[in-house]
Amino acid sequence: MGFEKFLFYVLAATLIAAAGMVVTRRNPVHAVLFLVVAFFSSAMLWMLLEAEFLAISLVLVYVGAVLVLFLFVIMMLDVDIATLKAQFIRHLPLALVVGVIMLVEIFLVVGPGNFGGESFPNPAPQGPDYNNTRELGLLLYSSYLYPFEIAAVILLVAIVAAIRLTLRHRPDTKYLDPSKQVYVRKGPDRVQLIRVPPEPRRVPPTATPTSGVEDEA
Amino acid sequence: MIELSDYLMLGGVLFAISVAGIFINRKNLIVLLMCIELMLLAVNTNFIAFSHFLGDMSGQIFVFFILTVAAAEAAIGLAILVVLFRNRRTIDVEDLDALKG
Amino acid sequence: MENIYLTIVLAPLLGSIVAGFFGGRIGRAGAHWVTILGVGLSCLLSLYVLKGFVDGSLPVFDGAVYTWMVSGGIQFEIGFLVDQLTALMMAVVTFVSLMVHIYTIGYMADDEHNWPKGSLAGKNSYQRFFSYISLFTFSMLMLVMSNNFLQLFFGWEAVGLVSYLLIGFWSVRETAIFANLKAFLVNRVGDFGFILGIAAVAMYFHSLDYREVFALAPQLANVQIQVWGDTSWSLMTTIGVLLFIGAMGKSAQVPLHVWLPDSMEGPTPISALIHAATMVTAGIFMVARMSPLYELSETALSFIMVIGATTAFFMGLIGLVQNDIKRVVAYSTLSQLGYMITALGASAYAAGIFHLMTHAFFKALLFLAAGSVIIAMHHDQDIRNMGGLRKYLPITWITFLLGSLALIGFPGFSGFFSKDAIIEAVHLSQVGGSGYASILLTLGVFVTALYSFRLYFLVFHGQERMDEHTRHHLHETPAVVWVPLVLLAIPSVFIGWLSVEAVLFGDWFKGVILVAPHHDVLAQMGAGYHGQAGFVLHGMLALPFWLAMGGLALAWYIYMVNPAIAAYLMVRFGTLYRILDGKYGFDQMNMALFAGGSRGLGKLFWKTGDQQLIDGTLINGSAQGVGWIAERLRTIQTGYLYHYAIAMILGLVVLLTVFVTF
Amino acid sequence: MIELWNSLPEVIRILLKIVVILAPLMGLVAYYTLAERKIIGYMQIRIGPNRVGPRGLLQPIADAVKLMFKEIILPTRADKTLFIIAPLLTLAPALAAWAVFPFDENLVLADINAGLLYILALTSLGVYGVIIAGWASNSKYALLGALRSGAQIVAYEIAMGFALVGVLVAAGSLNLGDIVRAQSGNVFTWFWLPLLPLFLIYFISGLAETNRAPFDVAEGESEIVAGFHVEYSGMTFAVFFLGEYANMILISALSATLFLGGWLSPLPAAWVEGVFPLDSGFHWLLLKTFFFMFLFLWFRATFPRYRYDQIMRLGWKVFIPITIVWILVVGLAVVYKLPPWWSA
Repeated sequence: MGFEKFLFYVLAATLIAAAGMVVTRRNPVHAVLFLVVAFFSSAMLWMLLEAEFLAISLVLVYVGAVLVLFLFVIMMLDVDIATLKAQFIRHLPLALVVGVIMLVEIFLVVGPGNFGGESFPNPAPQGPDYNNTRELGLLLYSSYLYPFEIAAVILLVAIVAAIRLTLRHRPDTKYLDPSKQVYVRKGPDRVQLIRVPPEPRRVPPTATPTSGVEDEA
Repeated sequence: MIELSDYLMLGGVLFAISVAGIFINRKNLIVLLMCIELMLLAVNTNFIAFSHFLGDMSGQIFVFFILTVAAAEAAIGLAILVVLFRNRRTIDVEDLDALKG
Repeated sequence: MENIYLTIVLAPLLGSIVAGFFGGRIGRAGAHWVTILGVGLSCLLSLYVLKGFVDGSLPVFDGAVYTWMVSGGIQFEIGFLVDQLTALMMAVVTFVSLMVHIYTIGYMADDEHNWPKGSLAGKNSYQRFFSYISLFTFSMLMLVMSNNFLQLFFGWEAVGLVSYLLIGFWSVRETAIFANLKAFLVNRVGDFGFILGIAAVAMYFHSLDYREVFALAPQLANVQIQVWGDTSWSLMTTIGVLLFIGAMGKSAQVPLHVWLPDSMEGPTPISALIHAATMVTAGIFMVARMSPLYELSETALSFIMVIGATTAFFMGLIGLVQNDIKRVVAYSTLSQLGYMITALGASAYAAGIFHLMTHAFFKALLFLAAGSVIIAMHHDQDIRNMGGLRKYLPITWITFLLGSLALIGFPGFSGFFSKDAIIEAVHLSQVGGSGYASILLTLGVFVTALYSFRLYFLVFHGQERMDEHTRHHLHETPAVVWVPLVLLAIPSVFIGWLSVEAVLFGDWFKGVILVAPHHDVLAQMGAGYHGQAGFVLHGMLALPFWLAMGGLALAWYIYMVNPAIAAYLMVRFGTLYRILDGKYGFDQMNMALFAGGSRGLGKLFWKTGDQQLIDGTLINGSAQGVGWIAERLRTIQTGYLYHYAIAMILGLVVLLTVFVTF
Repeated sequence: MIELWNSLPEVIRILLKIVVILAPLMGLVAYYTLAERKIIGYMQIRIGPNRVGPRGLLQPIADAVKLMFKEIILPTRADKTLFIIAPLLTLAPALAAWAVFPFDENLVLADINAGLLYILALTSLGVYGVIIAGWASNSKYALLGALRSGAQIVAYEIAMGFALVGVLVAAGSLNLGDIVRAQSGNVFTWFWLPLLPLFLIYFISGLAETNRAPFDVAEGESEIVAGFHVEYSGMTFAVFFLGEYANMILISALSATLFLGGWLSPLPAAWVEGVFPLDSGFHWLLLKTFFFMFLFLWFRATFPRYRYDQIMRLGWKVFIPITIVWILVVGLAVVYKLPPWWSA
């Protein structure tokens, strides 16, 4: 058993364990953290497959951004975990049955019989001059230029959509506009002297207003 | 050496786990989203494995796009989740039956 | 010449337009002057044309004025065919129409009393009436002057339209509306056959032009067509019968006659114009015009003859029991139309047209005279309230008497020549059904005399049965009313004597009306013809004359000598009286069978078809069905995300299983 | 010596290399804290620590000993595991990033091609420590601080990433060594000049990433006590402290490498021939790094704290657009081979 194989098994075991924890943890924060672990081990597995760029991208994009977002949302939303825990066990048998059936079927399809070493021999390791990022980039900016542009647009749309969805203007929020502050000039803008006339003696409010129009605000 | 089928079976296990996860965590929308991310991870692993064993970069290109779209999906999904929670004070899937026929 | 013909047609149309659209501006006098001038011009020119044909100075004109469409190789044209037949018809139509126009000035003078105060429909009704009758003249001229089937059909329909407008002229009267609707609907039935006939012509002759169709007709004489299933029908018979069905509608033949008596709801001038002289003659004219086609089908002729004879006799019988002065005249019209149709069936087209002409004069005369009586009686039309009017309305009396004598065929009067010729021709005819027709026509003479003089005696002789107020105001009608009577009385008396030789036995219609040699009964009669006097003398020896005299005498006896016997007969022959009074139940049958049936059918379609089947089953049913299905399917739609997700996953598992297994 | 080295197993060799890198680093961190107190003290006309050892030089050791022996207090109902792990998560990426860092022409632990990407990925992980610490503390102040910090880090990470993209475009490589080599020439061929906006943004973003003043709202003492690590004490707090300063050093070193030519000498080679004992140029790198480290302290002493909304506004609405525009500028310059930087 070579070092690589050892690594593979360790990482695969970590990945599967982490995935199992993701789906079984009741605390979503824990689930996200285990998901981080899963992504990390995946990234390392991808590195074993000589896909460094995607491996690092996975960490950068998913672990660094998407999962932080998950954590954020979970923490911001005051989710009542107790109610979410209910009926957890009830569906476990069904989940196991479906999962196992699917697993068996997938194994039947992708098992060594079909995709074993005979049909798909290991390729020779790439030389030190091989640059995965460069190869990917060449392909991405030539053959897949249009899909790349479309993906960019999708991301843009996602940004706009997410901002628009969550943006809300609270009328009761007080905030300063820095750009206006910057333009404040010396003189009346800074200090304003207001002469407040002495208030007349207030008559205690009586009865209804004379006008029939009532201001509901 | 590690064979292609090893990676594929690993992906299969991951996929099956996430499917089971959807069954188990049917009430929690966030965990459902995470299960979907796991599924995509399984798929991506398969893609990269194929790419490696077939010596074809297209698989990695696919993964690249899947990552892109999945990131967008996660962003919008979470945004929807936030809005949902803001409006209904819950993300319990069982309370979200506005689509009920 | 084309300009003259165009003027003849367009002058009444122009008058109609001016009177119709600008009636309010030009006033009553303007309206009747412009229309009378138009029709008068038309009449003068028609007489000029007729004179031209009489002295042989005018050739037959046949030409298109305007081609407005060419479709599928068939030309749709507006064109004129002016020959002797047309010239005769033009003269009759325009002359009678002119008389009616003049007469209308008097008859409609106080028309505003017939309308409710301030009603919109009554505004300018006088002008509108003139516009209508002028338009009617135009339509009739288009009909008779046409040189193709399409224009014929246009005139045909235009005449029907104007008759609808005129019958229902007093649109505030419910009976008038009912009558014009009835006329319109019954005419639709006939027109349906008519347009089918024209379609058959277009289909087999590939032309609508008279000349081309007639030229082609002999080649197609033996063509058999399949109209319905495997039964073979002769093309000519089919076309002939279909066209004749149109004529049955227009010329009010049994069983499509029911509209004519009811249409007496219209003002009397149009009764004279439409139902005596012009419109109803359109059918006669059409069959005569189509003689080259009819001569090729014995069956069609036979059919025509039977229908005509039936109408002639049985409609006359109804006239015996009517008490409305106009209805008696109307039934006599039906009867006389039957005579003409029968003549056509016997291939004696000339005789039919001849009777048409004479009848146009004396029947217009009778109608207008009846109108004069009605004016004098302050629009009371019931003859039981009349009597002894002779001394109050001397001119009306004498003209009415002359018209009645012409009608019953008193020797020497115009009706004598035409009717006698018809009876003789039918007697000689070999076409199937001629025996039946001959008997009925001969008996019809007696009936005609009886109802004519019943009417005459009841109106002008005997006791004065009107109330004191009416009697007090009785006086002769104004000149605009009686002058047309006199003008019509003159041809009623003399036209037969003057023209019988030329029209019946001469070659007036030679080349215009085509008669197969073995059908040519008039030629047989012509062999024994020796001048008018001989004809009269011969007629006085024949059975019809004595039957007419018998009828006259019987009428005199019953209504003058012994009035009680009328009441006795009414009781004695109660069943017969009821049958006649009920007009053989045609109206009831129509109401029950067609109107009721249509209503029933409509109700069936409405209630069962529309409400139950379409609305209920198809529309609401499908909606409910969808609703029902949705009601059950919606339970699947829980709205829970995880159910959908699970469904997707299960589907995936199933697909995988299928993939793995197979 | 060389033979002994080569005879060691691969794993041992790597471990040794790591130790060689990390041990000085830890020392640097320790004395960086002292330097901070001293420098800020002088800036504020006071002396700073001067009791422990000569001129207070032993102060960091005293602090370390004190913190090590302090009790670690676990808040009630805190998530114990995460509470302990969180500080480690802050420290670990800051240390791991050094793996691809080129100290001079040849001295680098792992010379991987995607080095820049790797660093970006690792620095983006720093946020986990903050967030988890805040959440696991089961404290409102901590959670608020964590959320502030998390949002801030994520926001500035984008600007930072874009700045790095600019560097990547300019150098045409993700390998840090190649990036330094691409700047060779003189002071003006270093990337700080053509990428001046990116350089400034990178360094300011670095300040924000490390939650340093003036971007220290996450631990703003006057508002939310101490932010995400309010509940930490003893060794756990010390690790946070280590992580923060290690991060500062990393940002400084990276700024020096990416924009100031790394180990490259600012002077013409002839002038400094034989002046420095080592030929590698490592001292130049060290000097440049110290410069940036000094800036960190200087800023802290000088600037008032930003308001939170101003921080977000600066990150999203100012830095990101500027970086995007400048990437375009750099791209055009590269394409059209703008001399003197891309003449060949």
